[in-house]
Amino acid sequence: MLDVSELVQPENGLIHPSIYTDPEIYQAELEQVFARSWLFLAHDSQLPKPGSFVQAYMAEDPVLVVRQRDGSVKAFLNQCRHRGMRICRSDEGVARAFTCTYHGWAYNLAGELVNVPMQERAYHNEIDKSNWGPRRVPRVHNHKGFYFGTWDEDAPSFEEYLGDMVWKLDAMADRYDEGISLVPGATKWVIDCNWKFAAEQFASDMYHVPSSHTSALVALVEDPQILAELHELNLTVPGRQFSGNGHGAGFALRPDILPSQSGPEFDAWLDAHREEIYRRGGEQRALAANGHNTVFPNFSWLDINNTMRVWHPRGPGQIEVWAWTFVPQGAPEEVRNEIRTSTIRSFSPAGVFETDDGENWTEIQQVLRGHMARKSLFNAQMGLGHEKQGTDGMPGRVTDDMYTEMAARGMYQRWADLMSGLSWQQIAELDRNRQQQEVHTA
Amino acid sequence: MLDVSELVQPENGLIHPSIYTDPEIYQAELEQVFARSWLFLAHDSQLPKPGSFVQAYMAEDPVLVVRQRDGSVKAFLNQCRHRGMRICRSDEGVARAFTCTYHGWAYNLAGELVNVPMQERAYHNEIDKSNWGPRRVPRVHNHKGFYFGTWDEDAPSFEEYLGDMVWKLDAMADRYDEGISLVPGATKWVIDCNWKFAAEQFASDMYHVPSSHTSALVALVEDPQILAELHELNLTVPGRQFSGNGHGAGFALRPDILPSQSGPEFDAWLDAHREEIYRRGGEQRALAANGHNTVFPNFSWLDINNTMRVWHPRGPGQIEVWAWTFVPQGAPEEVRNEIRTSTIRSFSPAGVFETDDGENWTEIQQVLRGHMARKSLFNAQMGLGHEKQGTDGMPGRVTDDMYTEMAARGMYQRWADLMSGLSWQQIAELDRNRQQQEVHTA
Amino acid sequence: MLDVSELVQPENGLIHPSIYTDPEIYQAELEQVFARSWLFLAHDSQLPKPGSFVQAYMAEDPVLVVRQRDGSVKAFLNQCRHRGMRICRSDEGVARAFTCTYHGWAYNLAGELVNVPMQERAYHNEIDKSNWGPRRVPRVHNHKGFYFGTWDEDAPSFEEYLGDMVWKLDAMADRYDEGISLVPGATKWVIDCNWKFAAEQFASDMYHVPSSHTSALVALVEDPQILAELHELNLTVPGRQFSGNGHGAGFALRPDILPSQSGPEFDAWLDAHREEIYRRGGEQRALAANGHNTVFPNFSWLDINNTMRVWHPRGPGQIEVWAWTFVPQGAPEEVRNEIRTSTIRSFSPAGVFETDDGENWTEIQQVLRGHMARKSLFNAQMGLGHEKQGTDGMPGRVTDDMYTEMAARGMYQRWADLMSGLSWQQIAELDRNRQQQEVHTA
Amino acid sequence: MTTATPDTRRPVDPTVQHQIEQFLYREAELLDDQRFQDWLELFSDDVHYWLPTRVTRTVRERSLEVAGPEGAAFFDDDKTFLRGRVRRLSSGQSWSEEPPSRTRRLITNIRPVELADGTFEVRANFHVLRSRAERHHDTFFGERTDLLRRIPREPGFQVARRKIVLDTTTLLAPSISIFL
Amino acid sequence: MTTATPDTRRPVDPTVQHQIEQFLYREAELLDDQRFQDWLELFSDDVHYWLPTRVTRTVRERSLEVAGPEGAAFFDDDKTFLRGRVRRLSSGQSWSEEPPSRTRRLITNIRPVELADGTFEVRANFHVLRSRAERHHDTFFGERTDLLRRIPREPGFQVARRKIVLDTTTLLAPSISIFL
Amino acid sequence: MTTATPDTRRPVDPTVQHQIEQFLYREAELLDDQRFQDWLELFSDDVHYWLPTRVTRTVRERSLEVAGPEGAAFFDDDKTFLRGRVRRLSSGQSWSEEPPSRTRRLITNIRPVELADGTFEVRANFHVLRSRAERHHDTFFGERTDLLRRIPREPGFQVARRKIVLDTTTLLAPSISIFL
Ligand code: FES
Ligand code: FES
Ligand code: FES
Ligand SMILES: [Fe+3]
Ligand SMILES: [Fe+3]
Ligand SMILES: [Fe+3]
Repeated sequence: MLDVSELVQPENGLIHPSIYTDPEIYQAELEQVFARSWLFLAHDSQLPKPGSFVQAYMAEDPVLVVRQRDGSVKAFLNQCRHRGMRICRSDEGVARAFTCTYHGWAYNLAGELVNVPMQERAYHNEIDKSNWGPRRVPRVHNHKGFYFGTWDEDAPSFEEYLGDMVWKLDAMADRYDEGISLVPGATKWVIDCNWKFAAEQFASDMYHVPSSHTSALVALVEDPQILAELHELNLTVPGRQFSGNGHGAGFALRPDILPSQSGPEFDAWLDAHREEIYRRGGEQRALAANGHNTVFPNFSWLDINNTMRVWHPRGPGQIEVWAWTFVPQGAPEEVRNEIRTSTIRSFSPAGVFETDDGENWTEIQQVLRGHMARKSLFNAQMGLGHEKQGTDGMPGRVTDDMYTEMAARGMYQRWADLMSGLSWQQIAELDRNRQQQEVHTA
Repeated sequence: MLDVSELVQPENGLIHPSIYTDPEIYQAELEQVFARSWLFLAHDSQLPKPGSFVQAYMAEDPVLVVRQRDGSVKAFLNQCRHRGMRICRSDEGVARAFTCTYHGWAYNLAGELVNVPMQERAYHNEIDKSNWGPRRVPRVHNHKGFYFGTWDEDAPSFEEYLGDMVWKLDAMADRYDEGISLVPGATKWVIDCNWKFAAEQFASDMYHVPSSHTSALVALVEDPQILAELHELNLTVPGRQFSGNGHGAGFALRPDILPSQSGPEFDAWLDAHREEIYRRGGEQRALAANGHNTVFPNFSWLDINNTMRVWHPRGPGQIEVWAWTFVPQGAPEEVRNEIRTSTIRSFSPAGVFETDDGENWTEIQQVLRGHMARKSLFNAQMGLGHEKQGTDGMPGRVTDDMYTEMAARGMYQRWADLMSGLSWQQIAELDRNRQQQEVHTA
Repeated sequence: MLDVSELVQPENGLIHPSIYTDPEIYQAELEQVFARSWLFLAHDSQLPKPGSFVQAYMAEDPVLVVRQRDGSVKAFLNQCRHRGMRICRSDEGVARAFTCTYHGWAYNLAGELVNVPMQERAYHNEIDKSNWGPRRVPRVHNHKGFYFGTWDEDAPSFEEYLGDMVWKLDAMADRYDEGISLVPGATKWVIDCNWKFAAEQFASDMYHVPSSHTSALVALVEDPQILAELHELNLTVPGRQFSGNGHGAGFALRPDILPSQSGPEFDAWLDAHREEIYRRGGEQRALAANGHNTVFPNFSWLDINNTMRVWHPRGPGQIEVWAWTFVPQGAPEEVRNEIRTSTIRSFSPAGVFETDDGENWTEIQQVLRGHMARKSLFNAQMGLGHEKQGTDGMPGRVTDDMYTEMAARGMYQRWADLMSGLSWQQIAELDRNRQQQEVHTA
Repeated sequence: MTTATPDTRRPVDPTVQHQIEQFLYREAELLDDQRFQDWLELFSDDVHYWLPTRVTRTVRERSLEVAGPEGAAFFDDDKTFLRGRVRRLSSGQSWSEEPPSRTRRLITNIRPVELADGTFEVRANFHVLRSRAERHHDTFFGERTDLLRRIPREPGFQVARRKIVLDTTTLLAPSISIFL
Repeated sequence: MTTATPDTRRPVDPTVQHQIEQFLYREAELLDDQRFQDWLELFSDDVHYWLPTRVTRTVRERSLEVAGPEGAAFFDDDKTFLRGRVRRLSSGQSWSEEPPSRTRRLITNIRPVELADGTFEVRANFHVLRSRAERHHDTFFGERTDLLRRIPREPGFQVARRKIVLDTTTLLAPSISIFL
Repeated sequence: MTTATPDTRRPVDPTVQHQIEQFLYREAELLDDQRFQDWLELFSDDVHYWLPTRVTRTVRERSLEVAGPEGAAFFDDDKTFLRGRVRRLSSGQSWSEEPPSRTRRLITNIRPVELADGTFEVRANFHVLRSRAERHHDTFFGERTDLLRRIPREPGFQVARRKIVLDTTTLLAPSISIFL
C-alpha cells in the first residue's frame, strides 16, 4: 500500500503535486479509489426500451449498461472472457443479444454467456458457460433515475456513501414531479490534465469564477454597466459550501430560483412551477440549487447551467470528459431547447465558460513536468480552521461562505483514506472522530 | 527473474492479461524470449548477389543481413560501436561496404571494422579494430533458403529448436524441386496490440475463421448458395492441430491440394506438379499444407494464402508486421502474378481477411487499459484434456481436431519456461516429462 | 542513489548506452545534475527595460526571468503556489506585474505574492503572502551579460564552477569593448534524442565534421578545387581540446581571426577591430575562438558560427533546442545582418550543418530501442592516455590535438560524480587527485 | 446532409465556382488573421451556426450517427451569440485564446450547387490545424455544408446557414475555442 | 509516375479543370458518405486500381523506391474484386468497418493533362483522415495518378486507371479498410 | 503580411487563377518529385526566400509575434544560397536527406491579387507532410505569401519573393531539410 500521508495533508491544506503525475499513484487510484467507489453509469432517459444499451466507463474499464426486459438495468464489463475482445463496439443502440465478433461467443442482455460456437466439437460440451460470462458489475443502484455502480461488494450502500450530499443531488435529480431527462447524446472530449483538478474544482472552487470566467460574461452580456454589476455581485453575494464523504458543493444564497441563466422561456416555466419545486424538497433546497457539485470521485454537475459530467481518468495526465445537458422531463420543447442551447454555449468544449477551465488544468499539468515544480506544495488553506457544520440548519458540514476550500480538503481526505487501503468501516470511524473534533475546536 | 507461474497456467488453460500489457514483462521478453530464440532474418531470394543486403529486425534490434562474396549470409547489429549510429539507413540495396555517416568508421560486408578515419592522428594507432566491429549475430542458420539467427550461444541447434515443426515448415519451404521465392518487397504495417495475440492466433486459432472472416468470403464469392456451402464446410471439415516446442499449426484434412484458393492459373500449375509435390514430402504432408503456422516466437505463415510474416514487437502494446508473399520459384509469370494478387487481396493491410484480424487485436489491447479488465483471466481451455500425439501417424503432438487451443497452451508453456529463466536443457527435460505424463493420462 | 559506476567508465573510455534511455536515470539527472548545476537563463540584450521578461527553462522547469526596476535580473519558477497554474503564458514581453489567470493571485516583478483576491472574505486575512510566492531561483549570476542560475545553495560560485573554461567563455562573451548582443528571437525545435549526445558533441567532437558535414561545404562552396582544399585542411590543421569541470571545448590553431566564415562585411569589421580584440584577452585567446564549446551540462556555442544554444532535456529521448545568434553589439547593421543570415543558413533547423547533426542523434536514439543495442558499450577512447595539461601555456587540461575525446570523458566523469550524489567538495577533491595522477602518469 | 431535392439543384459554372471559392478562402483568412469583427460581417443576421455531436453506431443505424436539432452539439449559435463570442475573443481576458492560438484552415473539395431560389448550397471539406502555447497541437477535420446568399455588395455572398460535421466522436482536443 | 510522352500532353482549360475537379470531389464525397455502390459506377470495367509498396533507398537508387507491377502492393484490384470489396463493406459483418470508420478526403493540387487519345491523366495529392471507434485515428497521404475517360453520361468521366503512391514505407495504421 | 495598399490590388479572373494554381501545383510537384534543379528555375535571380521565427505573445502584442527582417529565421536565402542548398541535396552526402524524405505538399486556399505593376501577390495555405527513414513523420503548416512575376516563357511565372509563416513557435521536427 502506498503511504500518501506525506502527499496530502488536508488538516494543513497542503497538497504534494506528485499525486497528479505519478504513474504508480495513478494505478493505485484505479484500484483503491475507482474500483471501490460508486460511479455514475447512466440515466433512465438514455435507456428508453428493453435492449437499449450504452457503453459507459468505470474509470478506464468499459462497461455495457443495458435495459433488461423486466425494466431493470444491468451492467457488465465490455470484455469477452475468451480472449478479451470488446463485446460491443457501438457507443449506444438497441440489441437483442451481444455477439463477440472474434470467435462468436454470444451473451444475452444480462451479460450471460448463452452461446459458444461448436460447443460440442470444440469444447466437448465441457465448458461451463455460467462461469465464463463477462465480469458483472455486482452492485448497480437506481437513485431517482440515476444509475450508479460499484465493483466493491464491501462498499457501503449508495445512500450511506452519498450521505448528506443527497440533499444537493436531489435538489437537481428530484426537483420536478416529472423528473428530469438528458438531452440525447453525450458530448465527449479530452483534456490533458489529472482528473482531480476537475473533480476538485466542481466540488470546492467558486473562487476561480471571477478571474477565470470574466470573458464569459462579456460574451453573455453586451452592456458594460450590467457587466460591472454582475462582476460586483460575484464578489459580494453570500454563499455556502458543503463537504462530506469526499463530496462537495458550493452555492450562492439567492432570494429566488430566478433568473435561470437559460432564458425567458425557462424562466417563465420555472415561475409557473415554483410551488411544485418548493413542495418537493423545500424552498431552502430549491434555492440552493444554483452552484457546483461533485459526488466523489468523478461525477459533477452545475445546477443552473444544467450540465452534468463524468471525469473519466485516462492516465495520470489525461481525462475524458463525458457531459450531458439535463432538462425538466415535463417541459415543452421550446423550454428544453432553450436550456439545451444555453448549456452548449456556456459549458461544452466550445462553451464560453468551459474553454477557460480546460486551459487552466492543462497548463498546470504541463508545468508539472518540471522537477522543482513537482516539489512545490500547493496551497489549499482557504477557510482552514473556519469550517462549520449545519449552517442555516443545512445537513452536514456546511460552512458559512462559498469562498473556501473546505470541500477540497474533504475530497483529498477521502482520497487519502481510500488510497491508504483503509476499510470502509475504518474510514467511517475516522470521519466521525474528525467531525467531533471539529465541533469541539469550533 | 520474474515469476510468471501465476500469470499463465497452460495446464488449466488460463491466461492473465497483464502479460499483454506490463512494460516490465515486455522488457523481460526481449531478454528471455527474443534474445534466446531463433528468429527469422531473410530468405535467399532477398539477397540475389554478393553485397545484397536487407535490414531486418530481431525484436527491436535492427540487424543488417548481408550476402557475402562467398555466397554465405552474415548478420550483424546495425549499430556503430563508436557512438551507436545506425550504420546503414536503407531498407535494402547492394553495397561494397558500410560507412557510418557520423564519424566515418567503415565496415566490410561481414561487419568487420575496416577503416577508422585519422586512425594515426586521433587514435595513435592504438585502437584494436577487431574489437570494435558491430555486434555480430553469432549463429545464423540456413534452412532451405530461410535464414534464421539467434543471439544465444547456448540455444539448441535450429533443427532441435524446430523439432517436429520441421514437417510443417518443409511442407511450405521444401514443397517444390525449384523451391520458392518471395515476391519482391515486404509489406510493413503497425498494429496496436501485443505480439502474442498475433503469434498465438497463427499457431492455434482456426476457431476464429467462421466468425471473424464471414465477410471475407462475401468479397470472394458472389453466389449466396456457394457462400452458404463454404460456411458449412468450415464448420464440418475435419482437421488436425500440431503443437511442439512452442510452435503450432492447424490444418484441414482435404482430399486434394486443389483448389489453391489463388485461381485457375495456379490450380493448373499445381495439378501439373502434383507428382513432384507428393514425391518431395509425401502426400500426407502435401495435403496438410493448407492452414496456419507459427514458429515460436514470431514467425508465421499461411500455406494456401501464400503469406509469410514476422510479428516484430514494438513495446507491449504494438507490433510491426513484415509480410511477404511466397511463390513457386519455377512457376511462370502468370502463375506467380495470380498468387501475388490473390494474396494482396486477402492478406495484406487492405486484405479482406487481414483487416478483421487486426480489428480484433487492437480492441482487445484497448480494453486492457482497464483495471478490472486486466484482472479477468482469459479462457484457453478449448480441447483441454483432449490433447493427442501422433494422430494419423503425423510427427509429434498432433491432436484429432483443428478446433482446439492445444497449440496456444503449448506456446504459452514455452513462453513461461523461457521467461522463468530456465536453461534450454531444463526446458527440454520438462517437455519430455510433460509429454510422457500426457501419454499416460491419455 | 543510483550506482552509475558500472555505466560510465571515463578512465576506460566506455559508455553504457542505457544512460541515454533509462527513465529512472533521467529523473535522477533532473535532480542530481540539472537541479545542482549552473544553467543558462538569459542574456542582457533579451531584457532591454524594467519589466522586460522572458520565459526560460531550467531543464523541464519553466522560470520567468525578469528585469527589475533597479536593473538587476531575478528569476522564479513560473508556477503559481495556489494550484500550480503557469503564472505567465507568454514567451516574452514587458510586464508591470504577473497575474495568475486561474484565481487571480498576483505577483510583482520580483515574484513576490502581492495580491490575493478576497483576502479578507476568503482567507480571513490569515494567509502570509510572503510564504506563498513562487519558488525563487536562489542564485542568479551575471557573467558579462550572461545570466546563469542554480537551484543549489551549496553549489560553488559560478566562477569556481566554470573554472578554466572561463578562458573560452570570455573569448566569446568578452571579445569586444562593446560586448555582444543576441539577434532578436530564439529559434526553438525538437529532436528525439538524449540531451547528452548534443552536449557531448559540442564539448568534444571535432572528429565528426569531415564525415557528417561534407555536404555542408558543398552548399557553401561551388568550386570543387576549393572544396577539396577545405576538406584537406580539416584533416591537417592542428588544434587543441580543453576539458575541465565537465566543460569542454575544441578549436583549430589558426594564424588569424580571419576569415570569419560569415562574409566580407564581418571580415572587414573584424580586421578593423583586431587590436581591440587582441587587447581584451590576448592574441592566443582571440585566435582560439574558432571552435565548439559546452559549459556543463547543456549550454553550448560555436565561436565562428556565432550560434549559442541550450539543450533542454525533455525526457530521456528528447531535447528542445533553444538557439540564438550572437553579434558584436557595436557592429553596424550590415555586419550584424551578414552574421545573422550566415548563421541561419548553417546552424538552424534548416541550416546546412545543423540538419545532419540531428539526423545522427535521432538515429542513435532510435536504434537504442533494441535490447542488444542497449547492451553494447560505446567507445570514447580517442586520445585516451594522451591527455595533457597546459599545452602552449593555455589554462587547465588542454591537450595537443583537437581530435580526441578527452572532453567527452571529462563530461561523463562530472556527470557520474553528480549522479552518485557526491557533494561539491568531494567532487573538487576527486578532480584534484585525478589531475595530479594524470600529471604523474604523463 | 442536404435538404433540397435533386431536380431543384443545378451545378455552377467555373466563374461562380471561382467566386464561391474565393469567398470561402476569404472567410478562412479572416479567421486565421483573427480579424473576427470582419469575419462576423460575412454572416447573415438570421444565420444558424451549428456543429452537432456524433456517435459510433452500426452501419444499419448510421442515420442516427449525427445528432439531430434536438440533440447535443458543440455549437448551436445564432448571430447574436456569435457576436458575443467575438466580443469575448476581443476582450483580452479570454484565457483559452489569450495568448491566441495559431490556426490554419485548409478548405478543399468545394462542391456548390445552385438551388431553385438562387441561393447556393456548398459542401466543402476542411482540415483546421491549431497550435497554441509552446507545443500544444489540435486538428479538426470534417465537412461543412453552407447555405450562401448573394448580396449586392462585397464580397458578394453571405453565409445564411452553416452545418459543421466533424469526422470524430470523442473530440481529441481540450476545447474548440476557435471557429470552424 | 507518368507514361505518355511530353509532346502528346496538353494542358486543360479552366472549364475542363473545373469538370475534372468536381468529378474527383464527387468521387471523394461518395466514399466519405459511404455510398459504395454509386462510387463503383465511376470506375470503368477494365479499371486497374493499384497501390504499390515503397521502401527507403538512397537517392542513387530512387527509381527502385516504389515497387513495380510484379512487386508487393497494398491494392492490386480489377473491377470484379472492387465489386467484391463493396459487397463485403455492405454485408454488415465487415468488422473492421462495422461500426464504420469516419473518413475525410482532402483532394488537392489537381494537375490534369489531356493525352493524344482524348483521355486525361490527372495527378492529384491527397490527405485522407480516418477516425474510428472511440479514439482511433489514421492518416494516409500521397499522390494519385488517374487515367480519366470521357463518358457521354453523368458525371462525364470514368476512372480507367488509378495508381496510388503513399509517402510512407511502413504503414502507421492497422489496416486500409477504406478506399483511397 | 501584405505590403501593397488596397486600391492598387485587383482580384484576378478564373483564367489567371487557374494559371497561378497550376504554377504553384507544378512547383510543389517538382519538390515532391525531388527535381530540385527544375524547381530552382521557377525562382527569379533576385528572389528572397524567407521563413521568420514566431513567438507566443498576448493579443495586444500580436504585431510582434512574427519576427521582423532583423530577427531570427529558419530560412533567409537569396538565389545563390538556394543554389547551394540544391547542390548539397544532389551530393548524395546530405545525410539528413540521404536516404531522401518522402514529402507531400497540400497547397490550398490560393488567394491571388494583381498589383499595380502587373505582378501578383499570392497568399496560399500549405500543409506539408514528410515521412523519412522507417517511421519518422513531420508536418509543417502555415501560410505562404508569394510575389509572382509574369515571364514570357513556360511556365509563365516566376517567384520573386516568398515569405513563409508557420503556425507554430517551437518547431516539432528535428530539421527542415526540405523546402516549403
Ligand atoms: S474473444 Fe470473444 S469469442 Fe473469442
Ligand atoms: S558513431 Fe559511427 S563513426 Fe562515430
Ligand atoms: S492557481 Fe494561481 S491563483 Fe489559483
Ligand atoms: Fe469554471
Ligand atoms: Fe484470421
Ligand atoms: Fe556538427
